[in-house]
Amino acid sequence: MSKNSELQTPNSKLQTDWEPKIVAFLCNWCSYAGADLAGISRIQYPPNVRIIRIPCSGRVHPLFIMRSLQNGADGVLVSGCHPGDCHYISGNYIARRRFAILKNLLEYVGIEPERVQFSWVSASEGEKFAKVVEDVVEQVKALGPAKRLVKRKADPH
Amino acid sequence: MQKREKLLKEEVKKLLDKKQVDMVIGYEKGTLALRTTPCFLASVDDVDRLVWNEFCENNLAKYLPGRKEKVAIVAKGCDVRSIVGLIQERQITREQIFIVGIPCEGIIDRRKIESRLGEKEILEATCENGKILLRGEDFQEILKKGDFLYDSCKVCKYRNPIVFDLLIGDRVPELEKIDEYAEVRKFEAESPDERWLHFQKEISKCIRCYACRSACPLCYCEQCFVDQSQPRWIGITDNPSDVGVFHLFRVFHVAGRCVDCGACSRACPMNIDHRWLLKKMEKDVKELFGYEAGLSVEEVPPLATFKEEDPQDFIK
Amino acid sequence: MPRSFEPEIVGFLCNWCSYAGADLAGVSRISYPANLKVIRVMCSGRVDPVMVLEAFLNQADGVLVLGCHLGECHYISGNYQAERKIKMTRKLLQKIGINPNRLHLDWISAAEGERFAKLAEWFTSQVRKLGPLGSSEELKENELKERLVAARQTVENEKVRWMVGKERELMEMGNVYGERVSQNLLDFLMDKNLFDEFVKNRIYLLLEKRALSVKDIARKLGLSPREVLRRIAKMEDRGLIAMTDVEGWSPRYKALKLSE
Amino acid sequence: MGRENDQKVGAVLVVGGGIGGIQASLDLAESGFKVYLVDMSTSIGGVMAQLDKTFPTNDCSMCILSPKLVECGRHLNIEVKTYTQVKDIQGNAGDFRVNLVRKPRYINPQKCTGCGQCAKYCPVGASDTFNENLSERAAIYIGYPQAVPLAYAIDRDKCIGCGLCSNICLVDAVQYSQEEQEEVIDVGAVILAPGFEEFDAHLKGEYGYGRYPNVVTSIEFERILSASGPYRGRVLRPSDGDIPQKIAFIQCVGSRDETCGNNYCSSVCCMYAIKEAVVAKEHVREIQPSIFFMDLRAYGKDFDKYYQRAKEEWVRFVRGRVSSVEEMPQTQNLKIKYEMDDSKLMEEEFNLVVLSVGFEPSPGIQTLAQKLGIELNEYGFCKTYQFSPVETTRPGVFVCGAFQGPKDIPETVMQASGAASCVADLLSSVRGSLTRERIFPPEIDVRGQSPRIGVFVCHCGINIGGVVNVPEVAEYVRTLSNVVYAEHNLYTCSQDTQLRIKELIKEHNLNRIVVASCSPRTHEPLFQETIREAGLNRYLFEMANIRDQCSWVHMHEPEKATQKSKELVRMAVAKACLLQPLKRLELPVTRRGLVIGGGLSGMTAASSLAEQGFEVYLVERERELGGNLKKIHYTLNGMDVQGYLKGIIERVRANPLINVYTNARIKEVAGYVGNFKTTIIADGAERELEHGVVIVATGGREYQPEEYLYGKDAKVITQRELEEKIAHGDNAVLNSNTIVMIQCVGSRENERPYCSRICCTETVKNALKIKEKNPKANIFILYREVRTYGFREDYYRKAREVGIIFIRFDEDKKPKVAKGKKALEVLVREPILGEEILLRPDLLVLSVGIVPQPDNKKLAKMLKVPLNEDGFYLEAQMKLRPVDFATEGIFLCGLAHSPKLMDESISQAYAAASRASTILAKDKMEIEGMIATVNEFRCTGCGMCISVCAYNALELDEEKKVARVNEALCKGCGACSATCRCGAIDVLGVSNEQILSLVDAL
Repeated sequence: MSKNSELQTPNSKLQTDWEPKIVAFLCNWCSYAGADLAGISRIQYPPNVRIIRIPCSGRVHPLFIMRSLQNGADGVLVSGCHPGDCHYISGNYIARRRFAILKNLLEYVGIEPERVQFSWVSASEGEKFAKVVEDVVEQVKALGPAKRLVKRKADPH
Repeated sequence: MQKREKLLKEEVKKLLDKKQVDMVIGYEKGTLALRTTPCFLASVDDVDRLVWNEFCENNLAKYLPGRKEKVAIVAKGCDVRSIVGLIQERQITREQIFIVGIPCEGIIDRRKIESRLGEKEILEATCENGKILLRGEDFQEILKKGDFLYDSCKVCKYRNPIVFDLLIGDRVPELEKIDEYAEVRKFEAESPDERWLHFQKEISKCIRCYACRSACPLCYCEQCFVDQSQPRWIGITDNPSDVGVFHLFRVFHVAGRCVDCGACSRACPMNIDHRWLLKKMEKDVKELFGYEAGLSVEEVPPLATFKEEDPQDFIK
Repeated sequence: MPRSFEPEIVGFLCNWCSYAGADLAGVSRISYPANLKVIRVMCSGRVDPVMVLEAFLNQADGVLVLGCHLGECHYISGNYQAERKIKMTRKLLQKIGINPNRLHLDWISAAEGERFAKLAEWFTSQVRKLGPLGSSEELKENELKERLVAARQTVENEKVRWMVGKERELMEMGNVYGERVSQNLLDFLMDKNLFDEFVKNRIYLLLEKRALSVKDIARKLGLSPREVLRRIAKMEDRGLIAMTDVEGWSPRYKALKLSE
Repeated sequence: MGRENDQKVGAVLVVGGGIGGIQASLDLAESGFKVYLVDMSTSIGGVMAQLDKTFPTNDCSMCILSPKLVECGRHLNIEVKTYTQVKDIQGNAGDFRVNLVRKPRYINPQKCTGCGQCAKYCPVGASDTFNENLSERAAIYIGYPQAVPLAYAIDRDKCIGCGLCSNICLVDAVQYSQEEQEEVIDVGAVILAPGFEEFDAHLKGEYGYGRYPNVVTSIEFERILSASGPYRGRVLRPSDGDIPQKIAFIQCVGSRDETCGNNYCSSVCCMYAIKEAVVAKEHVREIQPSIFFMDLRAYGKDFDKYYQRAKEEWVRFVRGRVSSVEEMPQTQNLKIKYEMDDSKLMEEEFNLVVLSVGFEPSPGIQTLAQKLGIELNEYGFCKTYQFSPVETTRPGVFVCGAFQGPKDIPETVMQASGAASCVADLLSSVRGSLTRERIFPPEIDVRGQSPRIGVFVCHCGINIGGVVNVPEVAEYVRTLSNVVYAEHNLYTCSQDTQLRIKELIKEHNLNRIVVASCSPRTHEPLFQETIREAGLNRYLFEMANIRDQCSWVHMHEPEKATQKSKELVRMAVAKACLLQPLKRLELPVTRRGLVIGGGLSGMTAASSLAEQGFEVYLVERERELGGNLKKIHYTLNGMDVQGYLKGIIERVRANPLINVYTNARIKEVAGYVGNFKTTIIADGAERELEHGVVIVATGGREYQPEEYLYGKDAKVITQRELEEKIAHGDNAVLNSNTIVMIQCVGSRENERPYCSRICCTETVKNALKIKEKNPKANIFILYREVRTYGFREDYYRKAREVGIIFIRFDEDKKPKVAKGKKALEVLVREPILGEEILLRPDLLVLSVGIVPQPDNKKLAKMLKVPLNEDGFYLEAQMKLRPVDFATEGIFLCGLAHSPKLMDESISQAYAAASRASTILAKDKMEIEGMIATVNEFRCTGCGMCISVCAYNALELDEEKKVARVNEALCKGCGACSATCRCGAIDVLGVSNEQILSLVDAL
């Protein structure tokens, strides 16, 4: 591509400035608290993530994830308590099966695996939370903007 | 085949005669060749309408949810698994139904025949000894049954009903050395781009008529999620994203429940390859959780339970 | 001082006594220096310190404020107020390095035409001796102006004005607790408030021009950095200034545009 | 019952409104007592309000304190009396008559809105004591921005009475005519929580405090670090406003120091110095902090980890004693002379010196003690006994916090709750006799109204405002649909803003409120209560966490943080549009407690609950009660432990309200707060217990060492074994010539990185005991750090005085122990001489640490409570909820929480009982409104929800063939809803539609 044509592309600036938008569903008791801890500990992580607080990872309806993708989220992160630590006893176990199936299904139809990710982050894992976010952002950045299943592009950053 | 049909009629007569059931759900001859139609028999006199042949494609389990009376149902291997699902999910009780199990050696896919014959109108079709005899006004053709079976029948592992109150005739041999997930594996090996393209190709045919949903024996919701508002789960548009999510979601709903009866594919007017996704779900459920749908009424569907040692490599 | 220097003198004269006194001087054909430009006000109490500083800012070399004799004010106690205000203003002038003798308050009755002329003569010569505003103070024009602007802002401050207004009452009639407040204490507080306000205003004026560190400001104002620091934080709290960057280990601050 | 009770008064006087007084007041008020909370200053909050951050979590001090302040201020049964002192007190335990004197504040606190206009115009300045005189305030002032009560006061010493404030005040709150007022109150008990005073650093002339502007005390530095401090949270030095590149912290200023009479260790300075160093570095990365210390006493829960992290990443630690500080005239930098461990003299220049000043009793305390008739110890702190750590020498008068001895916040909070429990023990017969219930205004019916949303965006001082452009966010919010009002506040959580929110709800007819500030996990209840008081259902509230998720984690990207804040608020507003009022259910409470563990903590907690009139099940795994205490014979100051143990066991056994099950284990725990059902197996028989609360007091164990030839040579024993031998008069031990003790065996290592806290004290105790019986014995104590904090320092000093030799070793150069030909050989590298020393002891004593119970995991799982990384139980919040679990109705105490000494376990046990009684005191409790709900039209009765529900909260309505929610059991987790294919089951307050609205507002 010549310099000229690059300049003419109206989106060229947008492209280079592109920052992925990540939706994170965090359970209230562990992962959200872990995110709070990251805050309290002032652990810096990329500002691309939008956290949605839910009571439990078991609360995450598969459609929440799909809708996020439809809305142009470049990545979705779901995080809950570690197995055995669920504040609601077994919500995360139930969720784990659901997510395993959903993740496979989405990948099967061609959604890049990095777009939808899952983690266990406890209330004491502020650093882990920051690391998970960093990883997700980095991987999604490498993929570029989401195009598949996108219905409406979220506001540019 | 004819022997089984005869046996079936005898048994059903007995059932109605002894008032063991209030009604029998079975198949009768269709108005067109290659077709049978579900029939609902309440009197002994009607029993002769019953048929059993290689064209009895419908999954009659579809007619069970919400039944109040005691019914007998003619059920193939796959149909029985659907019935088991319905019992697990409390849509009907085991006591309420009398399963007339019927071993099955595969159902003929009329679309395959029609596409073979093109414009020619078939007036009569019969099947004997692995041969399909077709007659029209000005032609007669014999086809090999094995070439014209439904895809799901080709990889069927439960040709003999596993739950029944009465089995019609002898068991048939189960298929051996079948690789039911060969197709899935082939796709899994492809690149995400190719899979995405295939997905797009399939769903681009969709006209959102919901025939797949209506045909599925396990779609019994009072109001389907696609029709709900508050929340509006999915946009009712032909936007590829909405269509895609609809299909993904429908498939997700039958994960661990689908028995590959093929009803959705048969109902689809646009020939969408539903089984492409369904088989993948089936495979994953089996591999991840060691579960196959519709084998035991005592089991809990896989997404409503868990094991502590369930796989979680995908979780950070 | 070259003999040719003729000071500009502004006189604020109250309508009922001093202005009448000046009139009498005129009627009586008693001459007095032409340097004095008279502004008639209704009462010496009307002379706001802001006006005095405004006069200096407009190149007056001296300001003369004249009112009725104490006890004879047409408005009962306006001249008492004038006394406090001019005293405070002189104090401020002293603080900012301007000879307070450039400002004089006196009482002239309607009958004192001659005395008025003499007073004008005396004040003019006094100011003439001091030379142009800034010269005896050894202040450059810019510095002079900046100080005057800061001083004008200082006398606009509510605290200062309230204190001036209340001084007499607090001393003579007692405060809200029924106690009389000593002149010493009031002088001390007045000094402090004037100084605080003036320094604050000077800092702001400095930071309007460019970003400076606490040490820079202290050097420019001849204050200790410690004193400056205390004020910086307060000014930042009030949204007057903000930190811009850090030079070496010294944060620098700049004035913010005020929306008010 | 009967006459005796009639004389008791169901009210309590709490003296001192710091965190201790606040906690005690809240506990008591929640468990049915009327509280008078008296403080000398114009507001409550105490020293904690002055702190910037708290260790070891670096929680923002004000953030966690503020909700408690507000709760105290708004509690119906707490009467906060500020600017008030106790004049005298008469009567006896159960019935005191107290004379209070209230100083005139010249402001009517009921009228004052705290707007601050008066202070803006007040012409008289004064030093700001809250900012440790580093800045100025007006003569009319308020303690600090979040003060409770949020009312100004006039500093009469400074005020000249000019009357300006009265002229300015729009609400006529100024009352110059106020006079000192006396008031008599009747109370049943008194809790003293007057706190402490910092050591006056002027007294250590060699450090130049007061002479050199750049020598500041630690509390001054705390203010410097704070966003609301004199430099607005910038780390600047007072002399010239420069950022100090090199900061030296000098430890033990006014502690462990005979020259100033403060022989004791102030217990907290090491940790706060680390914290201040770390926080300073967080502010400006280039800052290089150094801490000059003697022993680094990081003995508390998770402290050592904090220390290690600081050491590795942030802070330079120098083991050395600073002899002088000298100012360099030109730069006003400071030259520090110090002596290293090896007696080498060193010099180093710093830009700022922070003196870690110790704790002293408050100056007025002696007078107060006289008035109250309580004894003080030799240092002027309150005198208490080991087995009754919260009781003063006067019955009915209790103590907590730093007045009892230097201590940190969680210890203070524990003691406060502990003191509350002791009060409740005393006054249980008159519980509820003087309390009132809160009556809220009727709820406004918002159904059918279109959303009218009010949004409040918080600066949180500079916590948010320093990074996020808050006014811009508020401006943006105004453009969102359904938002009819938006504003930004310095602190949205402050009491004045609460009032403002209420007024604005009325003024603008707001029916949904969104607050963009910090974490809903800490602040949601506060705001919910506020809007409820304004007549809105508490669920018509939503929060956006723009602090923890924006300003704090994107500090270097202010624009992106601002943009993200806008989006988070937009999402919250989108959800708020869909919020609906929810009802809270009332549940009965089984007013019985279950205490798991029959050691010292368990027995103490059980008897406290029983004293309060609640039935208790005490479950002990062993045949006998007593736990670890069975092995301990005497205390550091010589008290008879076995005698005490016998006494408490008898008391427990004799109390008819305590049902003791020994040889028992927990099989299953079902239910929830107020309604637990626990199955235990006691002596082989299964039993089901019904109770409303659980106290976990399962204790800990002595570490079983494998190192240093333990178990391989009979001469190698543990401290406990030594104690046993001493107690039984074992001559071989008492006649030993040479005894070597090795510290930190099994503690502060990779595997167990925590300090076991008690071992140093145990060692000194046993060493002194041996010396007492055999003065000729040569005792060598090989240590890494002697952590005899508090008054225990006296015994450490004594040990040195009687000739016990302390040899320090480095972590990576542990002593080597081998079997010699005749005797054991201990080889240790002495760091001062830099040489190896060979010792041949007759006895080698290992000071082994405390390890968690191995089956903690199992019980934790049953109770659904977490453990920390070391395997001890993890409390809800380290600072202010030290005995609570996140799960309501379950509490913890003793070694199960972390290693601790006997008196600390007792305090904590009382604390757990106190917290438990806040639940047991009521016969019903409200439960959450956010629970599942079934849309019967959509439900097909498939039962998937039933099988995923972990609480058995769902069942099938056989008739209707639909699922039904048992609202009492439902916890609102939503697993059912996410499983339901039909969209028939949803969770109120976090509905599918609401969550999707968040996703859609992305």
